[in-house]
Amino acid sequence: MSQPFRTEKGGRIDRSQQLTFTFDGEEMQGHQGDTLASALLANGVHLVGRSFKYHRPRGILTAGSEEPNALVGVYRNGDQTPNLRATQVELYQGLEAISQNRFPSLGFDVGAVNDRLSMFFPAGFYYKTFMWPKSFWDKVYEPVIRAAAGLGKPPKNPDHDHYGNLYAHCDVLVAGSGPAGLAAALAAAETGAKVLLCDEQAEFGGSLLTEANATIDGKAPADWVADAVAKLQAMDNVTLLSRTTAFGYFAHNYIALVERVTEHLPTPDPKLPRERLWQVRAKEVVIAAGSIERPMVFPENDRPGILLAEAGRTYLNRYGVKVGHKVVVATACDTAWQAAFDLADHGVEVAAIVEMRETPPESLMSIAKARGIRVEAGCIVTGTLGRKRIKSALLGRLMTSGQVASGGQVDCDALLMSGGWTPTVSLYSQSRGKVVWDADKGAYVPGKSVQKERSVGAAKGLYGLQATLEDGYAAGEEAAKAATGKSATITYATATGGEAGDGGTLGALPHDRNASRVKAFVDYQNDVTAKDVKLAVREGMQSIEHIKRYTTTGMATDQGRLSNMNALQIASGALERPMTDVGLTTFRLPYTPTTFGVFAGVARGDFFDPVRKTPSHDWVVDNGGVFEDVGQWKRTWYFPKNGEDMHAAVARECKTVRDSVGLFDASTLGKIEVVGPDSAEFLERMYTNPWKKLAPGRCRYGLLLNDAGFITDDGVIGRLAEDRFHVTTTTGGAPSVFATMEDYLQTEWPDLDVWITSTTEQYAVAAVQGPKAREVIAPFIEGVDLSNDAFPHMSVREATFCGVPCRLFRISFTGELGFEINVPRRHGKMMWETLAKEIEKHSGTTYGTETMHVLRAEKGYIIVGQDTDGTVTPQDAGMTWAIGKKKFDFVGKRGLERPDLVADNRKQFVGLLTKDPKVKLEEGAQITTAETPATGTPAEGHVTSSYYSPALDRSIALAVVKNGHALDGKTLYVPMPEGSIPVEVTGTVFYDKEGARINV
Amino acid sequence: MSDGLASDLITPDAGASPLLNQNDLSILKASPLTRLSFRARETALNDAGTAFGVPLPVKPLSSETGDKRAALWMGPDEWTLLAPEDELQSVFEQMESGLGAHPHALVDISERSDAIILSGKKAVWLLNTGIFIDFSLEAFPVGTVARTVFHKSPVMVWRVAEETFVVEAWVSFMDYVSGLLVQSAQELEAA
Amino acid sequence: MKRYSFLELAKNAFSAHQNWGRQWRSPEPKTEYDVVIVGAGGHGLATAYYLAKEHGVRNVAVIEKGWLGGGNTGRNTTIVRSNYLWEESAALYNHAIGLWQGLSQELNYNVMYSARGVMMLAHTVHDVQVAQRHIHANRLAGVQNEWLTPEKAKEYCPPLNISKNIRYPVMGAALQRVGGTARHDAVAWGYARGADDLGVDIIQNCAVTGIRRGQDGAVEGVETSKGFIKAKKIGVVAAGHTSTVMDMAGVRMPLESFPLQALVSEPVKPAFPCVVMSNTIHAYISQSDKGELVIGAGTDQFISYSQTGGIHISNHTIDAICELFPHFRRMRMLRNWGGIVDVTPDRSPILSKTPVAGLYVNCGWGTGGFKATPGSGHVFAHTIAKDEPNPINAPFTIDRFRTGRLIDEAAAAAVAH
Amino acid sequence: MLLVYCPYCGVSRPETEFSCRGEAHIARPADPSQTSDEDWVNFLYMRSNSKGVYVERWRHIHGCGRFFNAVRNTVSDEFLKFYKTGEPMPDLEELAKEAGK
Ligand SMILES: Cc1cc2nc3c(=O)[nH]c(=O)nc-3n(C[C@H](O)[C@H](O)[C@H](O)COP(=O)(O)OP(=O)(O)OC[C@H]3O[C@@H](n4cnc5c(N)ncnc54)[C@H](O)[C@@H]3O)c2cc1C
Ligand SMILES: NC(=O)c1ccc[n+]([C@@H]2O[C@H](COP(=O)([O-])OP(=O)(O)OC[C@H]3O[C@@H](n4cnc5c(N)ncnc54)[C@H](O)[C@@H]3O)[C@@H](O)[C@H]2O)c1
Ligand SMILES: Cc1cc2nc3c(=O)[nH]c(=O)nc-3n(C[C@H](O)[C@H](O)[C@H](O)COP(=O)(O)O)c2cc1C
Ligand SMILES: [Zn+2]
Repeated sequence: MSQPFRTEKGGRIDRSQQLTFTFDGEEMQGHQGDTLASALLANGVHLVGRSFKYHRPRGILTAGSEEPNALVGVYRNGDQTPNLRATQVELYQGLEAISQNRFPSLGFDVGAVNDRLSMFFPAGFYYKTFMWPKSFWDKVYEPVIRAAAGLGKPPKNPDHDHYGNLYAHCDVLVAGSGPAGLAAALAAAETGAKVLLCDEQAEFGGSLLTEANATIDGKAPADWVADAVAKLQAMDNVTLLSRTTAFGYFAHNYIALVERVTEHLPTPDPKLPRERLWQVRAKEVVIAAGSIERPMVFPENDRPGILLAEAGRTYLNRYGVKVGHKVVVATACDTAWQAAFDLADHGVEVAAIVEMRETPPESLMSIAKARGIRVEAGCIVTGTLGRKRIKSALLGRLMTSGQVASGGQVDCDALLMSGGWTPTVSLYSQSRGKVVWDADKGAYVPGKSVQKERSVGAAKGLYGLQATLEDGYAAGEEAAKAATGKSATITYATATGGEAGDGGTLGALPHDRNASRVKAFVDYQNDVTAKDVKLAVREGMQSIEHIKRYTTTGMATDQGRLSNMNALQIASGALERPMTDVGLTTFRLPYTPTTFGVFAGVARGDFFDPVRKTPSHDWVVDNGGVFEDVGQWKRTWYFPKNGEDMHAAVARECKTVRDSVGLFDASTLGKIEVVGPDSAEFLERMYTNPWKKLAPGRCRYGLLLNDAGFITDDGVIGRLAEDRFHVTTTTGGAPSVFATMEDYLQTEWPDLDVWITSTTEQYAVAAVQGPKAREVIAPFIEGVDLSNDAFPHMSVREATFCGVPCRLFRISFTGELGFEINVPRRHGKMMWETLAKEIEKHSGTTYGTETMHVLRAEKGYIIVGQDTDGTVTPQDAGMTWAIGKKKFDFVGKRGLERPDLVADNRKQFVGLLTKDPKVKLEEGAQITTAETPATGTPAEGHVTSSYYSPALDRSIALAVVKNGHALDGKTLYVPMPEGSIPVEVTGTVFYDKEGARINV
Repeated sequence: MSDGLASDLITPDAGASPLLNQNDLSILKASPLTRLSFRARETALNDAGTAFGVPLPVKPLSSETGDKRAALWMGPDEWTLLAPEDELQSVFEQMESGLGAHPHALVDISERSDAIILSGKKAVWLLNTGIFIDFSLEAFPVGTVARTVFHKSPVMVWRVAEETFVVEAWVSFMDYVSGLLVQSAQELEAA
Repeated sequence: MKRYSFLELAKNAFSAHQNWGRQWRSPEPKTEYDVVIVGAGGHGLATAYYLAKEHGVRNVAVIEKGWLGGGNTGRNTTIVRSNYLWEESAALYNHAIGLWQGLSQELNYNVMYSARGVMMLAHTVHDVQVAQRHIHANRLAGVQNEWLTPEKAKEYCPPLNISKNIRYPVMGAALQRVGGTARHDAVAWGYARGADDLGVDIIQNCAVTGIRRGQDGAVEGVETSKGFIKAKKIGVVAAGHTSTVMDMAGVRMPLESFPLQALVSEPVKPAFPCVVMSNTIHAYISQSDKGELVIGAGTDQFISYSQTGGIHISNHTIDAICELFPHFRRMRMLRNWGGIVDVTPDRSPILSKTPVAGLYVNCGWGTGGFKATPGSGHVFAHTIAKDEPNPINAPFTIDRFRTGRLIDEAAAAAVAH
Repeated sequence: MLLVYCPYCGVSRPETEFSCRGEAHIARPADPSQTSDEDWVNFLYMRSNSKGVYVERWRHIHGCGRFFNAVRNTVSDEFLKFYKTGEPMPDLEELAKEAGK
């Protein structure tokens, strides 16, 4: 028979739509509007999972997002998503779900042996053992522990879904759409405030979708919900988000929501994101998150078939599903009685109401009596029987002595329990509010608001439909008023029924069973029992935080929403200290587990980080160039020709530049235009070098330090006019140099009349380097006499390139005659293509960063960040010449005078030549005085740059070495695994020591 | 761009095909422009406005537009001056001569950024997929201009009409910005 | 103290675990101690343990404002490694590795030190250079560290995406095989139990509110929420709160305290065999014994004592994780939290005497001090007991910031988890 | 993500538009050459790193580019005041008192 536990009628499911789904391969039917949990229950399936540690059979416990047991994997497109709560998975045609943490099958799971051996696995057992023999930990114990741990299996394939992001602002954000949330949204919206209402469930209405015994404005609660939602939907100032969980409450009223867009659809449009992150800045927040029913902690309270009472009622009234044919209701509070009554009214046999209180309210007793329901007052459940589903409940009678007497056994196929209600204070706590203990309610409730937030309804421990509605309306009005200053006359709806109930219990119930044998679960998923909590206390754990971590209670995927209060009470009892002294663990985000993809959002592939390209990019791609990542930039690394490897390509490029000419894209270098009457003074203070006497039209190398005295950046600076400089920086350093300059300018020297502007992207830059550089550019340049006399090395001119205005620099980072042409960015491609064609005529080459590095190394020019690492001073780098000695001050001047920066033994910049010219050192290799140093010998320094030099046809290297400047000609060693490499210390200039080649 | 503050200045690039063309949304590349960064102290403002032909706005995040001119407030001592592409030289010269002895900095940044024109009913929605600014008309009226961040890229957003925005990014970031905008807009086409 | 063993566990099983003793006492403070340690994190507890164990200084109190191990020790991503750049650092962290290897046995407490290997990814040529430099320096210093090609890296960590088509392709990795993880709580608890057993008083829920100094400037004791406690020597091991505690003695510190975030996924079956770190794209990930993916995020840009952080920080870590391990994109975050880390200008710790006689400070571990816990406690105990540093921590003075002899780990790698 | 008010733009914007630049009112000595090593290290590195009311520098880096100062409670992260660079440091005790109200 299909769906034997489905009611005849009723519920909010669409019975006309029959859906087929599978669970562990078995085909079953459900309806549109079902969750996987309700559909399974309709089919009589209670056993849906195995617990974490003991692999105990587990069923569906709740009807909401707090479900700890019924976690399943759901297949889609050939891969599964683990650990989804069956209570939140909406049914669709063809849904495929599997159970988890069992082998080989859910029914027969070998892991269940852990349950038999559980006496050896109390809380924290692993801290006490698995230490001998020592080598067994890595090889045996840990792998076994790991294999046993974990719940579902992770997905196997890259996720093909995508995720959206939306930033939003609103006056009032309402989280939760039960009576409190709906009323708040209605009231706030009425004032004209911008309202955003979200609920994690598929439908708005919260508990009203379950409530059958009340009216609001004379309507059935669900009908009132429909009307309210329709009204909100029609308002422009309201955004309604169902399937949307408020999962994080951050500083300054910043709330993160996750909207599940497609997961409930059988065949979603691939254009839609699977889920969407909403980041909402709300002027005011109303937390209407409701409350959660508490399990009762009695032995064997974890059998499939045992559910929370309100969940049983929800399955019945909302989904049209009976949790069993013969049900025991165990409770300590009023609300569960209603579940019994509703079940009875649907023809379910209620075997007994087992009420912990000696004298339950007369009103309830009489209703029970009218329905002929057996009531056992002053009674509790002390155990259950049944292997994969409850068969019967053991009853115990509470005696005045505190002892429990056996109260017999009641057969049943389901048991509903209620230990009372716990307000959902997660979001409030995340907002950094401190909860306070309300002894009357037996609950922690929100204390003072620390952000612009108010909790309403059950979320603050306020129950009763009428009161909840009133609270919601009032909060909505107040929030709107606070956010916008506006108000309106609001008509409150009035309710009948749904009165606030009474009662509740916390902690473990007493029983008459063999205490060492039975398990009463506190945290279901993590298999934490009342005994575990007591053991932790016995072992000296006094803080609830220690108890949590020692037992892992509250650390499962429901984050203790069901278990925390019971655990706290048990701990408090064991410690003989009031609960309020024991403290509460911290609620953290996310409210419910939240997909990584949602956080990552659109940041994936090329959109993971901007890909910054220069104007030559496409040409380089077409011509087979290879790129390297430098920060966000793609820079050409080298240009292999005819199957060359990198070494061959670079050797050819180097040689070609020295022999004829090369073309290099220098567009990524940072460029800053410094303008204003005080420009020279400003640079004088920023850079180590003097600037005031630099004539317009001339350039100078500039060295930048931090105030500690260490080199942070360098570049060539050209003076375009008395009051205008063109500053260049390293590619990676551009943003920080700019920020540093702004910092000094705005905060230290605001009196200077100078302004800086980033022009990095204003210009495309082509470097043409080599003996034939002048010939190459000459045909295209107008407005400058390119001769060596008129336009010497280290000069800058305004000119045109192919008719386009340009800034032409005569500078060289290769040691050859060189020019750098800056054209407006748009013309960069034209410039590159023109020059690339032209150099071919001169047997030239395009070259990339690697060749640039080799050529500059041959000349001993440093690369900041490679030859320096933030610990190098100008003196260390052999660049005292770059320091304007007469200057009153510059950034870093004072830092340089500190004792250890002027001490002996500093590592200094030198050249190294291997004795064997064919041997190339490895960059980063260490340098020692001993040929075969003992392990632990401090290094004298390290190799910062190392290349094969085509010009010298041998290897060269740059290094920093202790007192290196005094070691010229000395032999040192570079110890390598294959043997030590002798090297000779030299100067840093290997090629064209006189520098003749740049001045032609 | 049909309506809007700077319709004579910021025009779709006729040569480029639309980046996006949906019912409620279009993204068009804008034609090149003259862009000047102007920096100076307050005392220079009057002369600067006179020279430029449009007063420089002093209200934060606001803009002033005139005949083929726009001046955008970027900071308390920073404005971006917009003019047609071919007027770079003349505007530069007019400004320099009009400013006389006022210390200032005028820098050509015409090519530093690219602009796109984003318009349609869903324009605000689309911007909000990557920008955390409240673009409601009360918070961001027509004429407002702001530098901000779009996902991981700095951008500038200028509202030129109720449903039309000019979005600028440094050239090397534009593929990222427009690419993500186009990608995010896809879901609007979902059934 | 009852020794822990499997036999003991079995024995107790038959008495329903009713007979286990306390792992540590909760004593009331005495009026006077030879040494007071401020802060019962891993470092403070280890210091007390080694003071008692190796230096015979047993009249020691560890004073903790909250619960022991509740600071950064209880909230870190548990990465242990020693392949730091500078000899000084490598020596310090390697000293710790040596102790980690026998720690479970030493403490008779399973700290689950798991040498699963720590792989640090290189995504750029610069990263490769930096990694190679580390490897060479480490080899000379006797610290294990080796280079892996992308293919070898994938072999070591199969979920790794080594496609050339990702935004920042993996160009290789530096692997330290002795690196790995350890169970954070067990480290604190193991040292607490060990120290307690040697007579150390661990006083929880007791905040140090003042440091009293005598006429001669030397320390006299600490003011606490439980009254004044005399002390001949005071060791401040308060991590994120160091500045506030040192301020009580009038000492200004070169520290800033930032919230650093971490997060875990829901637990899943074994899916991740080692530890992977990427400084360039900011991702740190391993899988714990319980099955959660443990992921380290970044710090906020502003100082804060809030133990929380902004969502954009998590976003930027998770996007990097998903780029490197694209099938984790459907995994879900279970919990996200923050700790307060004290950061020095050179990203290296301070383990030092101070200008105040009798006052010692152990701080500045920033984002990466868990791995040093045993070593740090060991040398700091020496420093306090002997009133002079152990050679291993001698370079880690406060004075280095004045003189300029920095140990700049930040210079080579931005973050040091 | 904090909400930061820029006193130059006159608007509040999310933190990611800004960069926080550490403690405020640490003046660079006017004549560094006359500054002792102690004073220099104080300027370079020593920070009060206060738990509670703290004055810090922010820059509206992805906005108007201006540096300004803010007073923030480093425990609650609540901002108590924003003011322009060059304006004097407000009376922190007074601010704290007001915020506590
Ligand atoms: C999210 C995160 C991830 C990290 N990941 C790693 C990692 O992967 N690997 C790694 O090596 N390191 C990591 N770290 C760093 C590491 O956690 C710390 O460096 C290390 O735990 C510091 O230990 P501790 O004992 O010094 O400090 P803590 O454990 O913080 O102990 C300091 C103690 O001092 C107490 N205290 C403070 N003030 C007072 C007072 N006035 N009176 C009394 N007691 C006081 C505090 O309550 C605290 O318990 C991480 C840190 C964080 C926050
Ligand atoms: N008599 C009693 O003792 C008792 C006890 C509990 C509840 N109740 C009744 O239940 C009703 C409570 O009304 P209410 O409006 O306060 O709560 P509710 O339970 O009706 O609604 C709460 C809603 O919030 C949603 N939610 C929770 N956390 C969320 C989040 N982080 N993001 C998005 N949505 C979230 C839930 O899905 C739910 O729909 C009242 O009628 C009350 O009388 C009575
Ligand atoms: C390595 C590691 C693993 C953790 N695993 C879990 C976990 O499985 N479940 C959980 O709820 N919390 C886990 N936590 C987080 C703690 O619950 C807690 O958030 C953290 O210790 C910080 O404390 P606080 O959140 O109470 O401030 C883990 C923490 C660490 C450091
Ligand atoms: Zn601003």
